[in-house]
Amino acid sequence: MKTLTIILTDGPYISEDAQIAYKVARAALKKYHVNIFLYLDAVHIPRKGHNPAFFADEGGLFADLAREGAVIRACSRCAAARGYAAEEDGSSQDYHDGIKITSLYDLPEMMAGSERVISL
Amino acid sequence: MKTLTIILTDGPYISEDAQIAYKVARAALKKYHVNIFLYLDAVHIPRKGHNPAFFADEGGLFADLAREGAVIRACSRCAAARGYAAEEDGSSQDYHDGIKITSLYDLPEMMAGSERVISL
Amino acid sequence: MGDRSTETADVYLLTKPPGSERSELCMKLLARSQRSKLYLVGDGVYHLLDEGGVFPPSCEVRACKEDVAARGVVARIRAEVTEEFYEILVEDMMEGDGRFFTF
Amino acid sequence: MGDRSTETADVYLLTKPPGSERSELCMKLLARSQRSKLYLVGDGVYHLLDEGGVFPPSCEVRACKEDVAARGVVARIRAEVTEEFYEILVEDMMEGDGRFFTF
Amino acid sequence: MTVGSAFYLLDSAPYGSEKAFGLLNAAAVSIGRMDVTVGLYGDGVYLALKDQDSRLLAMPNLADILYAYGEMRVVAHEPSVLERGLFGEGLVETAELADEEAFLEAVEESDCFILL
Amino acid sequence: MTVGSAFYLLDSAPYGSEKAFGLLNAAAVSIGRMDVTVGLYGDGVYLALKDQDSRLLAMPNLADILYAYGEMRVVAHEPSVLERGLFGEGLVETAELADEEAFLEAVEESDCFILL
Repeated sequence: MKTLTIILTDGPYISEDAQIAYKVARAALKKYHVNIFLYLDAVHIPRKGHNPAFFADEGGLFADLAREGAVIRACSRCAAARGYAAEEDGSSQDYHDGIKITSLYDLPEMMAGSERVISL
Repeated sequence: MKTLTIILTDGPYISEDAQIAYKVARAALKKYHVNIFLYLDAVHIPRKGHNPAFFADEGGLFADLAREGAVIRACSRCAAARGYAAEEDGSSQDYHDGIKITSLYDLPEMMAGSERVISL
Repeated sequence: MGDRSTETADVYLLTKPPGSERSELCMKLLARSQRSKLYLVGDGVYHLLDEGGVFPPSCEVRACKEDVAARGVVARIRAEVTEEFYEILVEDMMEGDGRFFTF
Repeated sequence: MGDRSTETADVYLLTKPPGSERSELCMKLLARSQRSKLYLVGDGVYHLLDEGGVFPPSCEVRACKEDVAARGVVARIRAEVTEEFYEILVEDMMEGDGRFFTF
Repeated sequence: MTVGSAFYLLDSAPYGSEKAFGLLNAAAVSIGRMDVTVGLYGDGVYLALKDQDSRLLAMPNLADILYAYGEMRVVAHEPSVLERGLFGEGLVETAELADEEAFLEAVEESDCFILL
Repeated sequence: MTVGSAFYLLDSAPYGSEKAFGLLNAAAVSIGRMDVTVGLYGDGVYLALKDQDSRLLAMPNLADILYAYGEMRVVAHEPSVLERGLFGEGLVETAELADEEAFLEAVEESDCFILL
């Protein structure tokens, strides 16, 4: 199975990038393996408890992607800076299930195993 | 006493804006009243537990400003969207003490009582 | 979608509006391509308002329907505005053997 | 700082690099001002590399020392690069009776 | 002298970022407390395109906000409109076109200038 | 065919945003796993200015990262350097100047193109 890796850098709501990434990933998951690496402000996306008045809950959307098989990882340096602490296994009490905080070294691993890389 | 209001829209670390706002506010507090309104991604700034490896803890810096008398308020719509819930009195378990989540209507109140407004 | 040839076309995904530095870099690369497909999404759909001559005539242009509608854009260039934007993009991107760029 | 006149000068605080749309809007407004003070901070300090003639000769330019040093910028225009940047900015901004703009 | 009027400048396109929505909300809540002008500049002029329909995007219709507040003066920077080829397009009627001089004057006339 | 080389494009100035730091870190950890090129374009060319001293700003020296990784090819877009008047300035020696054609070729030669 071919693999697509998506790199995100913007946080939720402030830009359309998280929405676009979600739609690309959802379409790709029908036939392909999907990795998503959350970098810089994108580490805010998987936070539990988003309650937007006018938009879809982007944290919930990414939780759905994880359930559907996308491998979603957040950069540990960026996450720690912004106050998201990781457990031993990379999970975080702040994050939706299935989305882990991991080393930046996972990014080139994801890329090297992919046919295509999208950076948004 | 004259009043300065600072409006911030960027989150912590991703840009220098929070640092610049901190330095302006710290200088202004020596002689003036300072309001800071946190809008859009800036509602991430007062989060407790920032642990940046290479930068100053920007949440802690803003907590210092609040202790020194700055009135710091975060937009409730933006905060709720991003998962920051407010208690009855506007405080938040996620936030440093003294920084409250409040209505956007507080922004024009702050502005109307100010000699100068900076938006970063 | 089975009959669209996905071979040797370079695929460009553009989310930025006209005049932005990233759009201009995208257009520079696109102009060098023998065969290209341009996917417009987000603020990239404002490129539908570009006058003719911006894209090589051989470039296939597709735009994301919900982004076009939200912005009130009426296309001036030949382009397919489609609800199946993401499905087609993903197939072209994953199955084509040309280059792929996101801007 | 007591002897610097803060009267009727317009104060501009610029955090954006040359060529950006916001910098250009700042320069348009600055060019219309009778008396101006320009404060460069963050990526705004790259304006110190602008060739002469960009700012009106009467414009007083100050830049934030730590931002200048971090970026390795050596000023080509007449400007005061100061560690007391924020103190002077705040006094000019709060006590002057001209206009104030941030970009 | 405290602030009695505000100029809110929008220089990014709607929908692609939250800035347009945020700026319009801030301008709307300022009405009644001060004189409010919204300036559309650069990519911000795309906000004035007519017939926006954001239902499929599940976002609020941002052009509707321009219609909803009569007390909010909306000026669109004419050179930005021309550069983007929007002159022949239908534009929201409540937005008044201002040439460079008139636009900069409107900025200068306000007590404070807000850029998000 | 999976990715064997990556072109990381930096088009924003250092220090004012975290993007330069983030891009350099991502490029650095990719070395050994694939061929890595860092392209400085637009305001990204400011990263190549010599004698950066970020101690007062309490941030890492970003130009030092360019020196630290010999396996990382760094190309600076010459037209961007010229436009910003940096041609006469001291530039980091590990950055090679590439004209438009050479720069675009370097982009096209890589298996993937990363913009933060």
